[in-house]
Formats: sequence, structure tokens, C-alpha cells
Amino acid sequence: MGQRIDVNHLNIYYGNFLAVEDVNINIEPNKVTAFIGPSGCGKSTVLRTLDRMHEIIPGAHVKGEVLLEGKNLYDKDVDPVSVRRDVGMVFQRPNPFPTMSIRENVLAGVRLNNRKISKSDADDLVEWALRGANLWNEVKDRLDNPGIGLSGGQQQRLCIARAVAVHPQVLLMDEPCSALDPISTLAVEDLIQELKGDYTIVIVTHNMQQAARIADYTAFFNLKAVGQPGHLEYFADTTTMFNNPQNEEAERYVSGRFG
Amino acid sequence: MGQRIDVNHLNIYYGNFLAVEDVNINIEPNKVTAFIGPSGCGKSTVLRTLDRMHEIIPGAHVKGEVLLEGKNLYDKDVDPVSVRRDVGMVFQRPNPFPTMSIRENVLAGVRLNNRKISKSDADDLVEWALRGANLWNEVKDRLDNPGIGLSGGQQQRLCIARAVAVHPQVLLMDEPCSALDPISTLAVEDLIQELKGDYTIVIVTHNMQQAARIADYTAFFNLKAVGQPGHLEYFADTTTMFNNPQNEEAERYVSGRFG
Amino acid sequence: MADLTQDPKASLAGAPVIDFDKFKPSRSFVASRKRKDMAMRVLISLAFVVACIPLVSVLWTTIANGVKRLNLNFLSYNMTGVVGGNPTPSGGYGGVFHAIIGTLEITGGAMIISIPIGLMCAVYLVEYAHGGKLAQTITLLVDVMSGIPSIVAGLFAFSMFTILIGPGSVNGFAGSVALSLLMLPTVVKSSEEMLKIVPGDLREASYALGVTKQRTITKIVLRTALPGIVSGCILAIARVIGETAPLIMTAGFIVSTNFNLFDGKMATLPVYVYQEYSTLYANCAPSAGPECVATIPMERSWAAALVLILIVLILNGIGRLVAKVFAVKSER
Amino acid sequence: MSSQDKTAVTMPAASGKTADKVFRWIAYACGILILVVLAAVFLFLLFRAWPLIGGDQAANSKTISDFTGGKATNFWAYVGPLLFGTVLVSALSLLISFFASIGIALFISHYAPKKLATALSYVVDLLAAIPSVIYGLWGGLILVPAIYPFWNWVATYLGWIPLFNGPAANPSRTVATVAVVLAVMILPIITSLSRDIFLQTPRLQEEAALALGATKWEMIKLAVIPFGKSGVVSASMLGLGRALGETMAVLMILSPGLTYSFKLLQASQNQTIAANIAAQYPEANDLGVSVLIGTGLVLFLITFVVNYVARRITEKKVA
Amino acid sequence: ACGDNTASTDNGSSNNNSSDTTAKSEPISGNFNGAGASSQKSAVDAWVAGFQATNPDAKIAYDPSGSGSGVKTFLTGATAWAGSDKALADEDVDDSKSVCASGTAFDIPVYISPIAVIFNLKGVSDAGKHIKMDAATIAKIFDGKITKWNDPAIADQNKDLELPDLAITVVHRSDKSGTTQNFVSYFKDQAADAWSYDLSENWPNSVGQGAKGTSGVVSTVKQADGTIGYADFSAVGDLGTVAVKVGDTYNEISAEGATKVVDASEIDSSVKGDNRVVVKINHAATGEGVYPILLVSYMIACPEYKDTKTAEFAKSWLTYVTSSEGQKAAAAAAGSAPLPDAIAQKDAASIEAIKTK
Ligand SMILES: Nc1ncnc2c1ncn2[C@@H]1O[C@H](COP(=O)(O)OP(=O)(O)OP(=O)(O)O)[C@@H](O)[C@H]1O
Ligand SMILES: Nc1ncnc2c1ncn2[C@@H]1O[C@H](COP(=O)(O)OP(=O)(O)OP(=O)(O)O)[C@@H](O)[C@H]1O
Ligand SMILES: [Mg+2]
Ligand SMILES: [Mg+2]
Ligand SMILES: O=P([O-])([O-])[O-]
Repeated sequence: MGQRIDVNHLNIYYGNFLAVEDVNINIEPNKVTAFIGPSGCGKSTVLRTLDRMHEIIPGAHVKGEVLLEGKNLYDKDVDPVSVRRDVGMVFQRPNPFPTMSIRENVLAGVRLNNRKISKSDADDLVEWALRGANLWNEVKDRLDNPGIGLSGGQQQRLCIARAVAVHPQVLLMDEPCSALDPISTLAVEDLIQELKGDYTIVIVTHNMQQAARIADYTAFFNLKAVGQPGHLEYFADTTTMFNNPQNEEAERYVSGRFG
Repeated sequence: MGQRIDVNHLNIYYGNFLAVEDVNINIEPNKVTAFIGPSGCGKSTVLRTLDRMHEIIPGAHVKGEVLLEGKNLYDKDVDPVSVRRDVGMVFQRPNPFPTMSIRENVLAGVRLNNRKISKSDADDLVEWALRGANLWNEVKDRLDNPGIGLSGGQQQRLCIARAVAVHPQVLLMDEPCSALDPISTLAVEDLIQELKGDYTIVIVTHNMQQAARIADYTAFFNLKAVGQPGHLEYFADTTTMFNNPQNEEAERYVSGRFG
Repeated sequence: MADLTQDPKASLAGAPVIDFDKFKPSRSFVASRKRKDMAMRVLISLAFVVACIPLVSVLWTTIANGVKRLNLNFLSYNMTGVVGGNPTPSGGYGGVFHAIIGTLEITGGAMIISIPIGLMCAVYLVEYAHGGKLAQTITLLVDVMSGIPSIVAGLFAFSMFTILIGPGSVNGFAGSVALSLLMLPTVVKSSEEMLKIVPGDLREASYALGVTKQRTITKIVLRTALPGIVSGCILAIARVIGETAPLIMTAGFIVSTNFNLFDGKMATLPVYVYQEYSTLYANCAPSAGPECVATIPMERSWAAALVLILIVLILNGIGRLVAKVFAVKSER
Repeated sequence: MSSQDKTAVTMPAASGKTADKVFRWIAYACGILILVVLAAVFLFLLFRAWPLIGGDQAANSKTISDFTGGKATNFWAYVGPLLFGTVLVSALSLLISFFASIGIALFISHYAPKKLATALSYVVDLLAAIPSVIYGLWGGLILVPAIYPFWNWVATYLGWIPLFNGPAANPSRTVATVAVVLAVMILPIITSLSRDIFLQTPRLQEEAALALGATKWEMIKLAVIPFGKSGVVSASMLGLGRALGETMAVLMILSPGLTYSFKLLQASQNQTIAANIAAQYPEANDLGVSVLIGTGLVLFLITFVVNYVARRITEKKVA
Repeated sequence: ACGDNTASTDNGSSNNNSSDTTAKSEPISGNFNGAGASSQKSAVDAWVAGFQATNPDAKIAYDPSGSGSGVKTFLTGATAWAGSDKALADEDVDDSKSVCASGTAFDIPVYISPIAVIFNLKGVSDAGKHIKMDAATIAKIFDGKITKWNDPAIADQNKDLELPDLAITVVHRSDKSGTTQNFVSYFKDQAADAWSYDLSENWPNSVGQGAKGTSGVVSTVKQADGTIGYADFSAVGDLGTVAVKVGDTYNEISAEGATKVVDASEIDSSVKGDNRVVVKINHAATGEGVYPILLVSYMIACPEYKDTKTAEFAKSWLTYVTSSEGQKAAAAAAGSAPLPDAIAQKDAASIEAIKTK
């Protein structure tokens, strides 16, 4: 089951540069939350703080709290490695491990955690994850082929399968469809709808229609000017956001759209 | 003034692979013609045959005719280099020359062709082209700054200015807005509307809304299956295409869209 | 499209039920992973520290032994009239002026031969050949060529000049030929890499403006790749500037300054270092005063080695500077 | 938009067409030249070594016997131990430097703080350019006496391994010491290239690994190493090539011998082709030079084959 | 040219011939090359300096590339003279016909240097003491037959020394070398029973360690306790040297000792070609201070050159080199032994044969 995330007074820095300012947001479990906003407003940056991927960039750090079911991820005693095990992530461009087969790609995360997996357990897990990622039927006959040989949309679903195979509580997705063609996009959107039964999903998208189609809640980030920190401008359930936003900037952005 | 293009029975190959089959299309002068269609159907490929950019890819060649004001571009005695001077092109990702200033970028087409041009003529040309590309006011004070230092949308307009500065009759644009944020997209779309007074414009876009907004005519390309050649499925004026297409596939594509 | 929009539930229907506890890492395993991570961190840092010892020792030895005799006099005089361990009229003990000239001229010659050829070869590979059979062969052979032992290059240049010019022909240029053979693959490889990373966009942009291929290459591609090409060439020069064996064979050794690359022997710094090392001791007559230094050859040897390192350093500096000046301004 | 076209630009017809052609041909010729050069190296060497094959065999065997003090009388018996020594020394040095290089490269690319990494990169590049004659000086004068106690310890405690059979030669002008010096020499080369490759690991791959909950080392195993493997192999080949052909350092340190011996800690066991050429060349007569060029040809062919095979292997891996 | 240290050294040692006033009718000018034996390098440096003092416009370059290479180069006509640690071979004499305008090349001794048997032994060499040995003992050590420093063969001759029970590490040249040939020819003559190998410039056995060049041998000997090697006297530095048994006494190394041996040696009259002065070193020479291990190094020239300028140079150059002035300069710069008068006269006669008109 998904877990809830509460972000409190989060300031996010790249070195000395304050990239995102004072974010407060409550992300509901088993719902899809979309982050939208103009380029550079910090959507990706915020997303990456939710599984402590932000800090792998040299000099990057945060101030504030991110509570996963009440436990602050940024507490001293929390190991980022285990956070990332609980919070999965899917990236803008599909990134299967190029040297691994489809099967090995799915198992990559699991093998890190537990080296002694029986073959049959592994088989079951691969099937489960690939079915979950809506990819099973397409690849079941060639699990030992390299993952890199798949089409873009298939690769992206493979990456989702790889992420869910570790059985995280939360799934973060940073523009997972922006490199995909419409048909693949549809497949991934369907998948997201389905996955929210099991996971809390946060998705960054440039595409407002996509947000409108798949998200339960939408967060609109904005920035005053280039070089200024971004901030969370408005957060609402998706219907409100797109039909009746109570925020002028959001209204302008949502209606004046042409992306 | 723009020139008309007539494409007759054009088959386009990458090596032995027939990428696009039997295209027949008449592109009206001083109008905007949009190419739409699913990924891989050959929109870009067709576009690039219109200024013989296709053949710079090793092994790529065409069969059939492309008539520019009645003269076949693919006649033996036609020098592709001079064709490209008559037919300008703007690419998906803005690509100003990184080693050049804004001014030099605009003049690149002239300078690189080793043509002598006096300083005052050059100044005039730069101003004219940048005004034409709707960029003059934003950059007039920093013409000697590197072109790469502009924002994405500005860069794309700079590339349009660069293309315009060579005085082409036709302007080809391959998804010129797909890498831009909404605000920059608006600026470029405005520009296109304005430019069609002087040029024949052909634009490839993934975005049907964009086609609907800016094009006079729309060509819908399709492909039967991956690996099959693409073809021109339906060509009509834009209103017909989006409101009342006389082609089933086009209808499905235009209505079932989710880009 | 139809098969892709199939009912997703159907796809999960046959899915096996998974007991995820099975895959949960045991606590000890988590700890052992952490330990392993730490161990590797330590090991890698240790590898670094251990490897640093000899490398630092090499540098330190050269600097410590080299500074003793490194002065202006040493840089501005050659070895003519240097007898035993006695000082010369100028108050020094001989110097490396002639060897610096030789090194610069011979390496310069090698540059003039190999940089245009290497660069054009890279242009051919990247811009014209498009991975054809010939290009593959050339790429492979360039790789293989980078393994040519320097002494073989020396033998080659020596044999070539013997056969073409006649026996006993020793000149700086033969050294240049030997060195250019060693430089060529590095130049080709690095230029090739640099040309490859010039975005295809830029070429297309240029072609689309109606620019010919030749001008596109010279004015856009090469210009954009210039900083990288320069650093690559500097690297190639650094690679050959310290070659000794092929130069002993081809350029020989003299004590006076020879400015003519094409005629007569030429001293070079590495050969000088080696010659002085071979001399080891200078003789001081029993009657000689304290100004006669018996250990002067080794001291000169170290000082010349240091000069060589300094030249490499300066070259690197120049390379960086040039790269910076011509750098593509990419900051937004 | 101002439709008035103020610029008077005349278009020269088909300008640059010949320049285009000429340029193309120059590029082509330079490409071909590489093949010609390699062929020329081979042919010139073969030509000069010809008396070995086509010349007076009695004179040949006398020359060779003169070189070896009567230990060998035909070319193959002469070049055999030399080849063995060459391969032994360079393989050892590669073995020593390989892991250290990877370690340093990883340290610079993934562990060291950015500032330190930049500084280290610069130092490594500088070290890669240090002339081998300096490594020779350092090895012969500093390392040889300094390393003897260590070899002595090895011979005493690990002497039961045939490789380390004692007693360790003192001064230790042995294969083991030379291998260490060559390892130090090629270390910066391999490091520098490997570092460049590791730095190129796609961020996306690294992040994919980390996002799955990998530790840093696991991330390196999952993303960095697979990506860098073929590059590291070719870097090592370059290092091996350098070691195979290294002349001065070996010449100035090794006490040579002409045997097929693995006794790394004993003196006068092996000699390398390159050092042998340099040692014998000054005093060799015409026939002697032919013999030496013959050994050089063998060295050339060996490096050629080693590199060729290695490239083929890495090529396949990449594809 | 640029960077030259113009005047020759005129301070310190004894080679004071810096006589700007020396009345030489016609100073030599031009560029002249020589190449050959590395052993002569230091001496040639001094000779060049001395020669240029009177012929400031003569530019002389010497490449110490090795005797073999020097002779090879000379026979191509690229050099005016060659330096060599051994006399010309018969083929070389034949070959020289094509280089010399007439006649065949000849060699004359110009440089005599004692070869030291050097060693490094704690408590002995660092205390400045010598070890005494006879020819057979040295030969046996270098043949690996005597392996310990306290071997009775050594100890018996050195009752005054505490010799340790330490293995002897022999250090020999690994490259082809005139020094080696001259060194072992001493064994052949004086300890034939203990030395069975053929005379050669390559070290014949695989005892001990080989090192490249004199410098290699010296630095190797320096690096460990218990080493013994041989090297040109000028390169000995502070290492210990063996006092060699001559007759009934043990003589320490000295330049004069080597001169005396040459003085007592015959000229080999059986050699092919004219004007040649080849010394048959008499290792059996006895007398006070005689030191029998030595190297005689030659210069090789043509009796007639294709170019008169070169001929004039060669004549003037060799004359200077073999003059007592020249020999003194070499002694100061390289620690070599001066040519005995008898040899110098023979040299002069040969040099006189060079035709300059
Ligand atoms: N690695 C980095 N180092 C320094 N600054 C960064 C880095 N990555 C992003 N930034 C800065 O942080 C801010 C937010 O960037 P971010 O990528 O989160 O925006 P975004 O909303 O995801 O934009 P996009 O829609 O283009 O992906 C921007 O000002 C950006 O320049
Ligand atoms: N350089 C190339 N070499 C070989 N085949 C190519 C090349 N470029 C494109 N193709 C093939 O030609 C067909 C048409 O591609 P094209 O890029 O024109 O499609 P498109 O409609 O522009 O797609 P997109 O919307 O993704 O840009 C595709 O099957 C593609 O795989
Ligand atoms: Mg982003
Ligand atoms: Mg396209
Ligand atoms: O002068 P050498 O022949 O002993 O090198």
C-alpha cells in the first residue's frame, strides 16, 4: 500500500543557490499527484527531494522536512539508500541498464537487496512486475534479450517494472512520457492509473492535458523570474485546478496553455 | 515572395529502406502548410526532401519529383547547395552556432558563403532579419553576445532570423516549438503567422492544436505498421481537417489525440 | 492501436501472487552491504594513496634534484667548451639551450607533419567516410598504431632516411618523422572524438543555409571543435616530447646549438638527460679548486629533466589557455 | 515586417564547388596515408631486416652469436627469450597498474570532492606526460635501492612460490623492479583514460541505480563499470603498448639475461626487445643493425597483434 | 653559435693553452663532425675546447654514439674522424677505400685510460681502503668461481682486512663495450686458466648483474654492499678500487701506471693497411706503479680526404690531440693517461701522411 508524504517548509539548494523555496504539500496515499508549472520552476527538483536523490548532486542540500508516514527522511539516522528502496523513481528518459537482459533489468533492484533468490521466485517476480508494467505480453518470449533493444515506450515501461519490482511504497515519475510517442504515452498513462491502487504516485509533467487525465491532485509550481527560486503556487484537486482554480497565476497558466 | 512546391510521386529511401511512399502534394505559396501524423510516419523525412537536406544522410536518396515553381529540384544540373539557399530550414531544437555572436549567427548564411558584405549592409541585414524574427527589441543591445546565451525561445527565433537572412523563398520548420516552453511557443507561432506574408511555410508538428492554430493547410501522414513505409494519408485545408475530415484514419487521429 | 489499449486488468489477471517479504533484505545483509560499500570506499581511496607514493616520489625527486642547477645560465648556454667539472667563462657549468632548441624544433616538426594529417584523417573519418569499410580499417589501424613502440618508430625513421637519403644521414628531421609517427594516432583519435561531439544539428544548420560541405567543416565543425582539438594535440605533443630512444637513433647528440632541422645532429632534452646520466662523473684534476664539481653531470641531468617537465607544464598551460580563449560559450 | 529588402547580396554561381572537391580529396588522402604509413613502417623494417632472411646465413649466425656470447646462433633462438622477457615485463606491469589505475580513476570520478578531483586530474595528466627517461632515472637511482628490503621480504616469506624464488638480487635490478617502474609509468595513462570514460557514464544510468536503492559501490558496479568496461580495456591496451615498447626505463634499470625464466626477483634473467635494441644498437655493425631491426619487426608485429586482438574483442563487446 | 660558452676554460685546472697569441698561420674554420667511442667523450670535450682556443671559427661536434656506430658513420663519409675503443677490422680498412680520396683509413691511439676494478664493501671501500687481488682472483670472481668476500683466495692476499662472509655481486656491462673487451683481455693474458671465454665486447657469462654503460655499472655498484665491477677510471668517484698484482707488488690504479704499460707494449706491425698504429697491450709489463688493466682508444682518419678543408682540419685536429698539450688537457678533463712519447711520435708520423694539398 502507498504511504503518505508531508513536505514541511522545504527549501532546496544547489550549493548556495536556493532553487525552490518553502514548499508545503501533503501528498495523499494511493492517489496520483501531478506537479505542473513552467520550465525551471523546480518541479524535478522537488520531486527528487522526496527520495533523497537530490543530494547526489555535489553541493545540493535541503532545509526542512519530508515526512514519509510521519518519519522525516532527512533525519540524521536515516540511510538514504533505504529511503530509495521505499520510494521508487522513474525518469524522463527511459534508462534500462544497457548490459542487462530484460529479466535482469527487472531484477536489478531486488538483487541488490537480497542476493539469494530462488529461480522460481525470481521468475514469479519478473512476471508480476512486467504484468504490472503492462509489458508482459510484449516481452514474455524474449526475457533474455537486452533491455536496450526495446522501443522507447517499452523501455519506459520496463523501467517502471524495475521500479515496482522492489515493491516501493511511493513511485515518483519525472516526465515519464515526454520522450515517448502518443501511443506509448497512452500505455504508460493507463499503467499509472492502474498502479495507484498499490502506490502513492507523484508525477511531473509538462503536459497539462496529461495532468488533467491522470492526476487526482495537481500542484502548480511557479517562479517569479529566472534566477529567482521557484515555489509552490497552488495545490488543489485536479478538477478544481483545471476548471475552477482559486489562484490567478494558476488560472492564467492553465487556460493560456498551448503546449 | 514565397514560391509554390509541387511534389510528384515522391518515394524516399534510407539506403534500401523505403521510408515514405508515393507522396503527391501541392504546397501553396504564402500559406502555412502543416504536416501531422504519428511518430515515424515520415513527416520529417518528407520535409527534408524539399530542400535536399535528405541526401546528406549517407545512403539516403529519393525517386520522383519536387518542383519549386516548376523547376525540379532533383534535376541533374541542380546544385543542392543553391537549393538550400532558396529554401530555408528551421529545426526542432534551436541550433545557433555556439562559437558566434548573435550578430554573426544572423550573418552566418552570408558570411559562410564567402560573400563580401559591407559593414553597413550587414548591420541593415541583421536588423531586418531580427526584426523579421520578432527578436530585435530583445537583443538589439547585445548583438555581440554569444547566441547560445539566449533562452530557448529566443534561440529558436534567432535561428529563424538566420534562415530568413539568406532570403529564401520557402521556409521549412521541423517541430520548431517542441523543445520550447509555452510562452516561447506563443512567440514563435505569432512569428510564423507574420512570416507567411513573405514566405511559403511548411511546418511539421506533433501538436494538433498548433496545426489547427497556425496552418492554412494540413497534411496527415500515416503508416500502416512500424517498418512499413509512411504515406500521405490525407491532405486538406485545416478547417476541414479538424472539423470535418473526409478520411477515416485522419478523423481517428485528429479526434483520438492525446499528445 | 487496438492491442495496446487492451483492458489492462486482463494483463494483471494471470500475475503470480508475490510474497514480498521473501525479497526483503535481512538486517544483517543491509549491514553487510553498508560494510562492503565502506570497504570499497576505503580500498579505492587506499589505491589512490598507495599509487600516489611513487608518483609523488618521481615528481619530488626530479624537482628536488633539478632545482639545484636550474638557473638562467643553465637555460641560456649550451655544452660547448664545457670541460670536466670546471665552470665555464660565463660562470655556469654548461646548459641546455641547444637541447631546448632541438626539442622545440624536432617536436615542432613532428607537429607540422602529424597535426594536419591527423586532423584531416579525422575529418575524413567523421565527415566523409560514414563508417564504411575503409573507415573501419583506418580506425582499427589507428588504434593499433597507437601501440607502436617508440624504438620501432625510431628504427623506421632511421631505415627510411638510410634508404632514401643514404647511410649516415642523421638530422633533426628524421627525429621529427619518428615522433610524428607516434603522435599521429593520438591526434587522429582525439580529433575524431572532438569532431564527433560537434552536434549534427550544427552541420545541418549550416547546410540548410546553403553552405558547402568544405566551408561547413572548416568554419563550423572545426571551429566548434577547436578547443578540444587543441587540447588533444597538446596531449599528443606531451606524449612525444620526452621520447629518448628514437631520437638517439635519428637525431643523435651534439654539444653545440644547431638551428637547422634538416642538417646535422641535434641535441634534445631527453637525450641530454640520458647523456649526462651516462657521463655520471666529471673529472676534476687533483689540483682543481672547489669550483670544479665532479657530480655536475648528474646534476645537469636532473635539471634538464626538470626543464623537460616544465616545458610539458607550460605546454599544458598554453593548451588550457587556448582552449579557454576559443571555448564555446555555452553558459546561459 | 519591413518587406523592403535593403541588402544587395549577389550570389556567385556554384562557388566553392572545386574547393569542396579538393578538400574532400585531401581528407581522403590523409585517411589513406595512415594505411600507407603503417605499410611503410612494415616494409622499411622488412627491407632493412632482409639480410637476416635473404643474406649470408653464416654471417648472420656469427653476428647473433656475437651478440649473445655464443648462447644463440639463430634469429629465433635470439628473439625468443627477448620476446618472452618483453611480454613478461609488460604483462606484470599491466597487472600491477591495472587495479590501482581503476581505483584512482574511480576515486577521481566518483569519490573525491570536485575541487580535489579537478586538481588530481590535472596532476594525473601531467604525470602521463612525464618522459620515460625520467622514470628511468628515478627507477634506477631511487627505487632500486629503496625497494630491495621489500623484495627481500617477499623472497624470504613467499619464496616458496616459484615466481618469488630467492635470494632477491641486491641491487634489485630485476624484472620485478622494472615491472613496478613501468607500472608507475603507465598508471597515469590508464588512469587518465579510464577517468575520462567513467566520467562519461550517463547520469541517467547512475541515477537509475541509486534510485533502486543501490549504495555507491553497487551503483558503480551496476552502471559505471559496465559502461566503462570496453574503454578501460582499450586504455589498458594503450598502457600495455607503452610497456611493451618502453626502452629507456628498462635499459637504465634491468640487468638483462636471455632466458625463459620466471624468477622475478633474480637479476640477469630476462631482457626486453626494445631495451636490447637500444643497448646493442650503438656498437652494432651493419649486419648487427639488421638483426636488431629484425627484432624490432617482431616487436612491431607483436604489438600489432595484441592491439588488433584487443580492439576486436572490445569492438564486439560494444556492438 | 648561440649559447656557446665562448672562451675555453682558463681557470682551475692545468689545461692552460688559452693562448690567443699562439701564432698559427692559418686557423681552421668550418663545421666538422666526429662520432664514436663514448669513453673518449670527456677528453674530446676538452680537446674541442682547446682546439677552438686557437681556431675559434672551427665548430666541432662529437657524438659519443659508440665505437661501432662511430666507425660505421665514418665509413659513410659523414664524419671527419671516428673514435673507437678498438683498432679497425680488416673489412673496415677495405671499406674505407670508398670514403678516403686515396689510400685506406688508419687508426692512431689518442686516449689511454686505466680501467678500475671497483667495489663496494662496508668497512673496506667506505674506509678508503683497497683490496689486493691478482689477475686469477679477479678473473675467478668475475667468472662466478669465487662467490664470497671472505674466500681464502681473497683473504690470503688481504691479511690486513676484515672481510665479511658476504656474497659477491658481480656487476658487468650489459651493452657491447670496448671497456669490457679490454678488461677481459687482461684475464686472457694474465689468467688464461681462470678465463676460458673468447675475447668479445659482450660480456660472456651470466654471472651477477649487467648494467648499461659505465654509469650503469657505477651506480649499480654503489647501490648495494658486496658488489664488484669495472669502469673507466674517470667514473670511479668514491668507490673502492682493487690494487692489482703486478710482479710481486700490488699496484693501485693510476694514470701513469697505464702509460707505463703502453710504453712497454709493442706496436702491432701485422695489421692491414698503412700508417696504422695499433698497440698490442702488454699486460705482463712490470715495474713500479705499473697498472695493467687499461683501455687504449683510437682516432680513425683518412690519409687523403675528398675535401681539402676536412683534410686540413683532420691533420690539425689530430696533431693537437696527440700533442702533449692536448694530452694534458685530456688528463685534466678525463683523468686519462698521457700518451708515451714513443707512441706520440708514431702518431705524428701517421698524421703527417694526411695530404692537405
Ligand atoms: N544540477 C543543478 N545544478 C544547479 N542548478 C540546477 C541544477 N538542476 C537544476 N537547477 C536549477 O534549479 C531550478 C529548478 O530546476 P528544475 O530542473 O527542477 O526545473 P523543472 O521545473 O524540472 O524544469 P523542466 O520542466 O525544464 O524540467 C532551475 O533554476 C535550474 O536552473
Ligand atoms: N537516418 C535515418 N536512417 C534510416 N532510417 C531513418 C532515418 N531517419 C528516419 N528513418 C526512418 O524513416 C521513417 C520516418 O522517420 P521520420 O523521422 O521522418 O518520422 P517522423 O514522422 O518525423 O517522426 P517523429 O514524429 O518522431 O519526428 C522511420 O521509419 C524512421 O525509422
Ligand atoms: Mg524537470
Ligand atoms: Mg520528425
Ligand atoms: O666506451 P665503451 O665502449 O666502454 O662504452
